[in-house]
Parts: sequence; C-alpha cells; structure tokens
Amino acid sequence: AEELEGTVKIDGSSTVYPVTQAMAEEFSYVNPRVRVTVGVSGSGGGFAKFNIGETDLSNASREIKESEAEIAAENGIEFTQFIVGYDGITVAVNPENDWANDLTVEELKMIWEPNSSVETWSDVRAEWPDEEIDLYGPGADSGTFDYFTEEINGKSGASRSDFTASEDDNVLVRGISGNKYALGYFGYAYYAENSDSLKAVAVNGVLPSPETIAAQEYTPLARPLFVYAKNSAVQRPEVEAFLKFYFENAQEIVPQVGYAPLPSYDEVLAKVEELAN
Amino acid sequence: MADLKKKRMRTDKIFKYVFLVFISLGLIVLAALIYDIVSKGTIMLDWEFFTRFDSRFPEKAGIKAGLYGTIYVIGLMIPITFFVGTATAIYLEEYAPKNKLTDLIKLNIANLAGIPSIIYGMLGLGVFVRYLNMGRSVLAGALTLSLLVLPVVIVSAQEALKGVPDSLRNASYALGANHWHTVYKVVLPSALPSIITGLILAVSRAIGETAPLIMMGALTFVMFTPQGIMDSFTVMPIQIFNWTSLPKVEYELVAASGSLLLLILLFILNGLATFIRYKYSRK
Amino acid sequence: MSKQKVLEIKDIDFFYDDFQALENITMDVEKNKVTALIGPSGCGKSTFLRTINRMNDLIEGARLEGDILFDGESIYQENVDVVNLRKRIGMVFQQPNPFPKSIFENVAYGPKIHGITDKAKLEEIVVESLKGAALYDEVKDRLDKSALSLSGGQQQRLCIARALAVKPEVLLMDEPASALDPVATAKIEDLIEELKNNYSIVIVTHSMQQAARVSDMTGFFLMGELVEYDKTDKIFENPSDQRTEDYITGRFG
Amino acid sequence: MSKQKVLEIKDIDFFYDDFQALENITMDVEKNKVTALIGPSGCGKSTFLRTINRMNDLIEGARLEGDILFDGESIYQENVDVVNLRKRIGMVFQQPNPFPKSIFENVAYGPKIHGITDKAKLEEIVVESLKGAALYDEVKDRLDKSALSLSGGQQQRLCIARALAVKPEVLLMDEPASALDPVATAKIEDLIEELKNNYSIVIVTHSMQQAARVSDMTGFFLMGELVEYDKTDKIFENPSDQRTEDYITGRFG
Amino acid sequence: MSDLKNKNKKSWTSLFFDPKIRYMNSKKNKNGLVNYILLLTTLVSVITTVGIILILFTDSFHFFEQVPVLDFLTGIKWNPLIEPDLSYGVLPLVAGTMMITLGAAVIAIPVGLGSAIYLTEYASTRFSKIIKPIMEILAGVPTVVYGYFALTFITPNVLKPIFPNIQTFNALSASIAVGIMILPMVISLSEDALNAVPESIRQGAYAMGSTRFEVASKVMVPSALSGILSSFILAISRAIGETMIVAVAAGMRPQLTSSFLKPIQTMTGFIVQISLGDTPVGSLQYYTIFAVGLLLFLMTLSLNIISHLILKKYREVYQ
Ligand SMILES: Nc1ncnc2c1ncn2[C@@H]1O[C@H](COP(=O)(O)OP(=O)(O)OP(=O)(O)O)[C@@H](O)[C@H]1O
Ligand SMILES: Nc1ncnc2c1ncn2[C@@H]1O[C@H](COP(=O)(O)OP(=O)(O)OP(=O)(O)O)[C@@H](O)[C@H]1O
Ligand SMILES: [Mg+2]
Ligand SMILES: [Mg+2]
Ligand SMILES: O=P([O-])([O-])[O-]
Repeated sequence: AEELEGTVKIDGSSTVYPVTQAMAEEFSYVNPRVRVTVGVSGSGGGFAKFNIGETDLSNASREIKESEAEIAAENGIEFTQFIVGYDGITVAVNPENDWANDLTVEELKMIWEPNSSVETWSDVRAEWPDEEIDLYGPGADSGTFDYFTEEINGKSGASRSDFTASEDDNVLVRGISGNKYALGYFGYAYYAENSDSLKAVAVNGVLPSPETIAAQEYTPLARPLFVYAKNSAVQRPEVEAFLKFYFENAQEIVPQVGYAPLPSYDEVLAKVEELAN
Repeated sequence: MADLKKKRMRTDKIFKYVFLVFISLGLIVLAALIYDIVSKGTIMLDWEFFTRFDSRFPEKAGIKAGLYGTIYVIGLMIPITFFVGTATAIYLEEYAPKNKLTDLIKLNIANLAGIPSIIYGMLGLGVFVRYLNMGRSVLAGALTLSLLVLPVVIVSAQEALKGVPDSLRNASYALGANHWHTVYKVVLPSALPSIITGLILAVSRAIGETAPLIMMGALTFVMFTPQGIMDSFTVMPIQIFNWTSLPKVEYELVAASGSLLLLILLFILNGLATFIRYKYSRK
Repeated sequence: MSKQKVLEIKDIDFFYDDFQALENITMDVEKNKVTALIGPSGCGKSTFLRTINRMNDLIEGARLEGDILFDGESIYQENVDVVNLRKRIGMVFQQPNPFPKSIFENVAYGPKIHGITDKAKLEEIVVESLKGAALYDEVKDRLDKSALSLSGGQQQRLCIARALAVKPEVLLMDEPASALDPVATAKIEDLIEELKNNYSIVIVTHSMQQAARVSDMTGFFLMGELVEYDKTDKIFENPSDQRTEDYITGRFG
Repeated sequence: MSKQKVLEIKDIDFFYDDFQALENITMDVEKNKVTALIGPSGCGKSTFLRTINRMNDLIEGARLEGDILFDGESIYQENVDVVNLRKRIGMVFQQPNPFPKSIFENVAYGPKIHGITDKAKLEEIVVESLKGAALYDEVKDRLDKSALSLSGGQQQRLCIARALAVKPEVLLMDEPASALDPVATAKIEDLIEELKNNYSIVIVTHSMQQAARVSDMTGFFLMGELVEYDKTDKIFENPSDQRTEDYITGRFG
Repeated sequence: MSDLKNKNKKSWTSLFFDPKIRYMNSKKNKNGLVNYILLLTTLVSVITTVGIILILFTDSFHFFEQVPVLDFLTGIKWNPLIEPDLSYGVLPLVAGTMMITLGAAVIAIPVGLGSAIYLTEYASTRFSKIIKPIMEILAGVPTVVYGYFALTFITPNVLKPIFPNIQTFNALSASIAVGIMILPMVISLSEDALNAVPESIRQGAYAMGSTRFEVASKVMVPSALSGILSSFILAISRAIGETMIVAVAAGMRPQLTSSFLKPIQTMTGFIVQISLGDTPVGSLQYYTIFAVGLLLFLMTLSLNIISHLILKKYREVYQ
C-alpha cells in the first residue's frame, strides 16, 4: 500500500500535551513519513493559533470560549470538539505540611478569590500555622487556570494575582516541594509523577485519583480534556489517520499518562469517520 | 621607609592571592557545573540518545530532532553571518570614509551587540514568521539567530581586518593591485583565521540560544528531522528546556544528557577556535 | 654618451595636511643608475620616494604641488592610471612584507593581478624573478612553503623578486636592508649592483656607508629640502654644502 | 685619580630559552661617566642593558649566568630586592613611553609609589626633575595636561624626568633618541652631557656618531659578544680589533 | 594640475566610500559592483535596528492607546493577565531586572577584573593561554543549563545551608548564575584591554621600581580603562537582557521586594513567560510584551549610548 505522507500540526494545552505527545510518538512509528508536530502554549495559546489556521488540531483542557469561536468563524474555520479523557485538577501542598489534609471548595475560594484576604495559613483555619502561604498556579493562558477559577471562584479567569504563575507545571511542582508553607494546583498527571515530593489535598473530602476522577466523584475539579480538530484538515488522510489512531489507542494510553479515559471511544471514532467523508 | 617597603610587598602578595582566588572561583564553578551535568547526564546517556526521537518514556527519549534542528539552523546561519558579517566589516574597515555616517553605523552595530536576545526573538516573530510569512521554519530561526550574532561577528571581523598590517596593503598597492584585489587577495586571507575564530565563538553562543527561538514559537515536539529550510524544527536547548518541564522526574536526567551533549559540542567548537587561533597567531 | 633621464622631478612641494614635508625638490633620476637618498630621520626621504609611485595617494590629507615626469610624461595628470604606474615603478619596503602565502604565490601575485593566468607562463616568471633576486637556489625546493618561514634577508629578497615579477622599469627601495643583519645586507647590496643593469633604482638608506657603497648618485635631504644632489663620490669626498659635510662627518644624525 | 666602578659585569651569559643572546660579557662601568654600547642590530645591546636592572626577569624563559655587582654588591642574589634595584637604576626606553596620565602625574608616579605623599614635597621633586630633564620651561604651564599631548622629543625628556624623579644612581638608556628628529636628538644629547655630573649613564645607540659625541667609554657588541671595550676616542680612532674597525668604517652595518 | 590636489572633491559617493579607493583602482578594472554589494550588506544591520524599532513601537502603540504611559512607568503593581484587577505598573519588573543585574555585576565585575589582572600580570603566558579558552567555554554554556544549575545546584547545595529560609525560586541564585555567565566576558574583554596597553608602558612602570600590584592598579588599569569599562557595560547589558536563567531560577512573581531570597520577575522573564503561553495576537496582553520589550530596548540602548559618550572621554590613543 502507498505510504501515508503529510504534516499534522498541533499546539495548545500543557495538560493534554502528554497524551498527544504519546500518540504522536506511537503514530510516527507506524507512519514514519507523516510529520506530526506538537507545541505547548496553553489552551488559550493553542486556540489563538488554531483560530487563524496555523494548526490542524488544538489541545485544550477547557472548552473553547465564545470569543475564541467567533474568531475562528471570522477566519472561516469550522471545527469539531473531541473529548480525550478526564483530568482532576489537583490541589497540592508540601509533604511536610501535616495540617492541611483536605479543603472545602469554600476554603479554596477564600484562598484564591480576587483580592483574597488570606495571607497566612491561619487565615484559612485559625488552628493552622500563622505562616505566610506561598501560592502557585498555572498562568493565565492555561485551561487549567480557566477551569479552576470558573469552578472555584465562579468566574473564568478571575483570581487573586499575587501567586507564582507558570505555564510550566514543573515550576509549580518544584515551588511547592521546596516550601513547607506552599500550596498550588495543576493537572493530575504532574501530581502522579511527583507524588514523593507533593501531597495531594482532598477537596470536599475526596482525594484525586484515576478512579475518583473516572467515577465523577472528584468534584468539582474533575474536568474533560479536549482535542479540537479543524474540519477541513480532517479531510486530509494523514490527519484522519492520526485522529483515528489517537482514539483507537486512547483507552490504553490516557491512563498511562495519568488521566481517566472515556468508558468507550466508539462514538468519537464514528465522528471522525463522519467528518472525513 | 623600610616599613613602607614591607607594606608594599605585603599588598602585592595579598592581591596576588585575592586575584588567584578570583580566577579559581571561575574555574571551580566551571568544574561544579561540569560535574553536575556529567554526573546526571551520563546516567541515561547511550548511543541511541543521538539516534532516537523524543519519547514519552524518559528511557526512550532521544535528541535526534533537536540535534538535526540545531545542525540545520546553525548550518544555515553560518554562511549567512559569515558573508554578511565579513562583508560589512570589509565595508567599514576598507571602504567607508571617515565621516559621521560611518561612525553612526559603527555605533549602531556596537549597540546591537548589547540588545537582549529576546528582542531579536520579537523581531524574528514579527518580521520573518508573521510579516514575511515564513512560519516557524528553519529559515526563520536561522535568520533570527543570524541577526542576533551578526553584530558580534562584524565587530570581531573588524578587529581581524584592523590587525592586518598596513605593510601588506602597501605591498599589494605597490605592485599595482587595485583596491578590491588588495582586499580580496591579501587582506582577507590574512584576516581569515581571526574572522573564523570570531565566527565559531559566535556560533557557539547561537547554539545555546533558547529565548529568541521560544519567542518565535519553535517549542515543539517533533518526530522528524527537517527536510528543507521551510520545515518546522526544534533545537537542542529547547528540547532540554522542554524535558525539564515534563511531569516525569527522570526527564531531568534526560535533560542533563542533552546539556552534556551541548557542552561537548561547545568543547569541540571552542577547541577548534583555539586551535585556529594558535595555529595562525604564530607569526 | 648623453645620460637618459627616467624621472624628472620638477619643483615639488608636499604637504601632510598643513605640515610641509617636502619643499622645492627638483632632481633628475638617471636610467640604469642607482640613486641613493640620505639624510637624518624625518627629513622626508620616504615621503619623497612615495611621491614617485604615488603611494602617498593613500594618505588622507596628503597634497602635492609641482610635477613628476616619468619617461617624459607627467604622472600627476587626471587621466594617469595609478595602477599601471605602480606596475611600472616597483617598490621595496623597509620591513620585509611578504604576503602570508607560499613563496610561489608571493611572486606570482603581481603577474596574476595583471592578467597572466597561464600556468607555465607564471612559473617561468616566478623562477626568473627569484633568480633575478638571487634567491632561487635557496628556495627552489620549497616554493610551496609559506613565505613567512624564510629568514629576514630571504624575505626581503623575496619582496624584491615579487617587485621584479611585474617587470617594472624603476625600482624604489626604502631602507631595504635596515632590518637585516650584515650578511643579509651584503647580499642585498650585491643584488642592487646586479639589478642596475636592467632597472633604474632609487634607494633610501640611513647608512651613509651603504649609500657610498652602492650608489652612483646621492641626494642629501635635510628637513624637507634637497640640500645637495650629485655624483656619490663627489658627495662623500667633496660636498659643496657645509650641511652635507657636517652630516657626512657625523656632526649630527 | 682612581676610577670608581659603579657596575662590575662579571662574565655573564644570557639565554632566551635555548638561544644564547650574550656570551661571556665582562666589563666595568665607571661612575659619572657615559658608557655607550654600539653594534649591529640584534647583537644583544638591549639584552645586555636589561640585565643590569633585571628587566629581563619579566621575560619568560630568560636565564642568566655569571654575576653583576652594583656598588660592590651582587644584584643576582636570592635576597636582592628587585623593586629597590630598579629604583636605584633608572631606565629610559627607545620609544618614549609616558603613562597616559598628566605630565605631573607621570613624574610624580615614582616618588608616590616609593612613599612620598606630601604634596609640596612632590611638587618640588616634579619641578626639579623636569628642570633636570630640560623640559620644565616648555611644560610648566600645562603640568596637568595629558603627557600624550607632548611631541616625541618632549615625551622622551619627560621619560627622563620620570626616571630622575626617583633619584637613581645609574641611568640606562636604550636608543633614547632613535625615534626623534635631529633637533630633539641634539637636546637629549646636551642633556646627557649635563646629567653625567650626577649620574652614571649607560646608553645603547645605533648611531656611531652619537656614541662618539656623547660617550666617554664605548663597548662594541657583535653577535652577543663584547668585541672591544675602551675609551671612546680609542675605539673610534684606533680600534684594536679588526671587526670593530670594519664596523666603524662602515664595511658593514 | 595634480589631481592629488582635488582629492577631496565632493560627490555623493564620497559619503559612502573613502575617496582614496578611487585612486587605488585602475581604469580598466574598477570592481564598482563590489562596492555596492558591500554597502548593501552593511545596510542589514541598519535595517535590523530600524526593524526592531518599528516592531516595538507599532505594537506598543496599541498598548499605550489603552494604558497611559505614565501609569505604565510609575505603577508599582504588575498584573496584566489575571482578572479582575488588571494593573500595568512596570516597576516590579524593572526592579527585578535591576536586582538581577546588580547582583550579577557585584559578582562579575570584581572577580572578572581581578582574574584579568591575574592573567596579564601574575600568571605565566602558558597558564593564560590555557585559561582563556576554558573561560570561553563558560561563555558559551547555554543559559538554560545555567538556569537549571542555579535551580538544582546553587540554591539547594550552596545557598540553602547559608540562608535556610531561602525560597526555591529566588533572585539570589539567578543573579549568581547570571554573574557566572557574564564573568568570562568580563575576563576576556578586560584581558584584551589590558593586553592592548603597549608593552612599553608596562615595562616603563616596572623600570620605575613598581611592584606588580602597583603596575596593575596604578598604570595598567588606568591605561586600559576605556576597554575595561566597555567590557563591564557589555556584560551589564547582557545581564539585563538575560532571559532563560531568570525564567528558570528567579521565579515568576513580579513583586517589589528588597529581598534576594524571594522570587521575583524580570522584564525578560515576563516576555518569555507570555511567549511560552503565546497569548492571542491582538489582545492587550499580547501588546504588553511589546511595551515591556520597548522599555527593555530603550534601557539597554541608553545604557550603551551613554557609556559610549563617557568612554569617548577616557579613550587613550597610543602611538
Ligand atoms: N602620514 C603622515 N602624516 C603626517 N606627517 C607625516 C606622515 N608621514 C610622515 N610624516 C612627517 O613627514 C616628515 C618626513 O617623514 P619621512 O617619513 O618622509 O622621513 P624619512 O626621512 O623617511 O625618515 P626616516 O629616516 O625616519 O624614515 C616627518 O616629520 C614625519 O613626521
Ligand atoms: N624576548 C626575546 N625572546 C627571544 N629572543 C629574543 C628576545 N629579545 C631579543 N631576542 C633575541 O636576542 C638577540 C639580541 O636582541 P637585542 O634586542 O638585545 O638586540 P639589540 O642589539 O638591542 O638590537 P637592536 O639594535 O635591533 O635593538 C636577537 O637575536 C633577538 O632576536
Ligand atoms: Mg623613512
Ligand atoms: Mg635594541
Ligand atoms: O496548559 P493548560 O492545559 O493548563 O491549558
């Protein structure tokens, strides 16, 4: 058979990146002549490129915003949303932190809301240490940030601003593992890989784990992860092949990365098939 | 009087040791840096590291894409900077009149050498990627890096040309050579070793440049080597930077292997520059 | 037999910006003779020499008044081809200044830029010029070696060979032996003796002894003026000017 | 009247790595006399001069055998204080080398590093030294101007003044006038004549005339050897060595 | 009659080409084309400058349409991204840049100059010849590597024992790493400057009975001052512009603090943070990086120009 050729350009979320990267890697073993590039620029950054036609697929850890969809429409770009799996945004503290084992959504809101008055741990609960709380979170371009602020603070993108913000989740991991009084949040995969140097905090009494995430128990911070596809691109055989490959293997690879897969990807695959024709 | 003498001698001694400590400090840091990189970098390093693409498994991750990307970008950058840098230096040293305009151009080049590299990244993004529509290609990356190192190359080429004794120029003119002949056949060959040394040092800086390429958007996972200058690419420092931001801790070791490789490349280039310098500095 | 004039210097003044380095110089240079120029440091010998092949053109702010005729034609006309002039009037400098190329390439440089590309022809010229400069036997086995590997005296003879290779009519030499040891100096002086059969030579020297040894005519310069110009014997044995006499006998300099 | 020896050079050999630049030199330098050293280029005159104030110490791979006594004491002992030695044996170089500082600071440099801080005292020394170097009148109104603004001859006298300011006993001069024009040279020579009342002077010169004019004693060097050393008159009128005669009469050099 | 006399006749080419060249060219073979090719390549660097200025000014123009220049320059809170209370006071970033630069300079300048003096005045030439290329390796080490070295080595192994309450990301380790990075440049350029002082001046100083330290401090350094100062200035502008080290090690928290033990953010750190995220083209946030870039550009440019003017005064011309 004729070997498949072409280019698939992907960019976007750092949360979804590990999954897509794994797919790209596996795919390239099967189809060495198809050139798959995966960039990381956060969900927002990804959409920015996607909406002007620079990329074929866009990773996202939140749904596309209306304002973003409008830009896509202006540029004549039609797209389809696919769910890849589920993540649970994990609130983490330093392992030496022996007081904060669980937090309520209200407490999280108290900590993270705009103009929050929480400066020390004792501002959260009086019995906790009177030590300055050192906060870490994803940057404003990140879907994780958007989702977290939406669910916790009630408005996407609204947050206190005096925390260390980074698109690079390892910066957050490093920061939290280096300071006893730190607290931060990021995708579950980063916690799973660094569980030695981090301690996950239960939210409303539930600890994040693939099981609690898949079972929809870890609320409200469990969230779907997406890949957005440009419809016209899916018509290209290499993009179609890549997407098919993606969802045929998602069941296996998504958990490897540390996320929860969908129970079945048949529907998703059918949608790809439909778009391609 | 004798006291004073003693004091002078003592000051002399003290400063000798102070300076010695200073220079040792630099060397110790270098040693620590190399130790750090080598001890971490050799753990996962094997031959396949060079021949494999990146992977989601740290033990399978390789630097092939970055290595090729770096070679492509630098390979394209070298002729550009060599040509433009040398030609500019020749113009400034051998052709330009001594007037305000020339002074201004020289001042401008000196200033460019002090402009932060990230600003060149913004220039590359604005001009090459967006305006000239080259996309995030090898060509755009090479051009951006060329502009970045050009001032350094020009200045060192200027120094090299200044170092060519006038007696050689006079000898050529006295034989009835015209200006260009003199420059091309006499001045340039004499200055070439120094020009190349300067170029190599500039290249070794460009190899490690990360910020302007990130600015341009070259931060990408690729599973292929560039096939042409319009292809997308990644470079070694970006791969290193990327690895350090991945969830698995073992990637820190992979990153160290990458750093080690970069360091070795640097050693080779600097060795080459030193070799050329000493080989041709003997008169 | 009437003497042939190859150069006629006609009342030249020379200025570096405002500084007048030469004043009122008038002299004729005879064909196939060696003309020596002597005088204390800074008196303008080198400046004068460089006016003859217009090397002074290279100096900013330099200015000449008067005229120089070469073979009866002015060399300071608008339409004079300086490149060609320098081809016809060769020059050898104080410090040997071989190009950092091979011995062969050094000598072949001139012919090449003047359009000779034929390999055999080039080779012939190189060999001939090296022989002319009495260097051939010493270097014939290593023509492709760097010229910088030669000794000072050999380098200087190489520079002479290089100048000969473009077949000049006049050879200007600015203290060609001052950087050399006595043995090398003697060789250069012998060479000059030979060369004068085919070339007209003007030589600047700081050594009166050298002038006395090699030249037919001698000019004595002092502070930009040509004090006296005459047969060498006359200058050294019976100068007409008191200043010449003072200089010759070592009262200054 | 018995002559006082200020320096006794005892059978020295000098090497640059493997190259022997001086061989078997023995000579005495007399107090308050001018001793001239002549010889062709590269014969070792400068090398010899620098052994006297141990400037050769600065050259890597340089090595001396033999000994030099200054005021009866060896200067090549382990415990000799080189800094102090150089204070007592001043040096003036071929090329004027003023520091890029003001005229005043140039002359005051030596006294300052040797511990004089009193302003009035410093000023006194500077004026005195400039007068000693016959420069004072020319620069007295611009002592705070950069020394680089002076002419070559003035710069050289400034260097002499700088050397005088530390009150040396011996003054070494390495071709101090070779970069100067005749007028400036004459000034320096007059100055040497004056200085010898208070200093012992050793001067290297490439000009035999100059040696004849200024010196009491002359040494002739050839390829690292001291061929002849005698009263200047004797050397120039009736040398005992054939090589000296050849050199003096210009048979080479 | 002599055209040497008319040598300085004005023509437009004399603006770009030394009139001497005309005299060096034969009637037959002028190689005039070469002249223009060389001139054209020289334009590249001119165009680069123009390009930088154009890009920075046009895109920051959109920013300053919405944010008053004065607020930008004098505001003390930098929060351009996170709602609701966006604020665009650049001072925290400027302060962060200053801290890093100051810290780096405090390390690199004395150590660099001292090392250069050691190499020229104390060490054997062989030692210097070995050291110089080694220093050049230090200069070429990718800054990402320095960044991780600061983060994973300097902070935990060197600084933590001394300052137990130092934070993981802090200004100190980053400024040390930047200092180390610019050190070779200071050493190498200062050494060049010291070597450019004529040997005769150095010998003159020794002949006066100076100790080595006196030669170095009283004669060599003052004589080489302009070169030494320019090495400092180039190193400082490199420190101001350094990006990856601060992005990796200094933290990403724009705050006005005087403590080197806390995280900060620099101007370059901010720019690279945003470009890692790749904020949508056209948004105010996107233009923010150009405003910061413009300020950064103007800062380094004025540093260079001012120093150029000062250095002109110090420059000594030796014969
Ligand atoms: N390029 C120049 N610009 C200005 N003045 C110059 C230049 N070249 C030489 N001079 C001056 O012109 C005068 C004559 O110099 P010239 O080199 O012709 O002397 P010279 O007789 O060759 O001396 P020497 O024997 O030292 O070589 C000197 O006073 C010198 O300082
Ligand atoms: N630093 C050095 N290293 C090696 N050889 C040297 C060094 N300095 C001088 N020489 C050699 O030693 C010999 C004597 O040199 P020196 O400078 O003493 O000669 P000189 O008589 O002063 O000559 P000139 O009249 O040209 O100044 C020469 O052959 C020279 O090449
Ligand atoms: Mg001359
Ligand atoms: Mg000498
Ligand atoms: O990178 P994000 O998944 O947080 O958008």
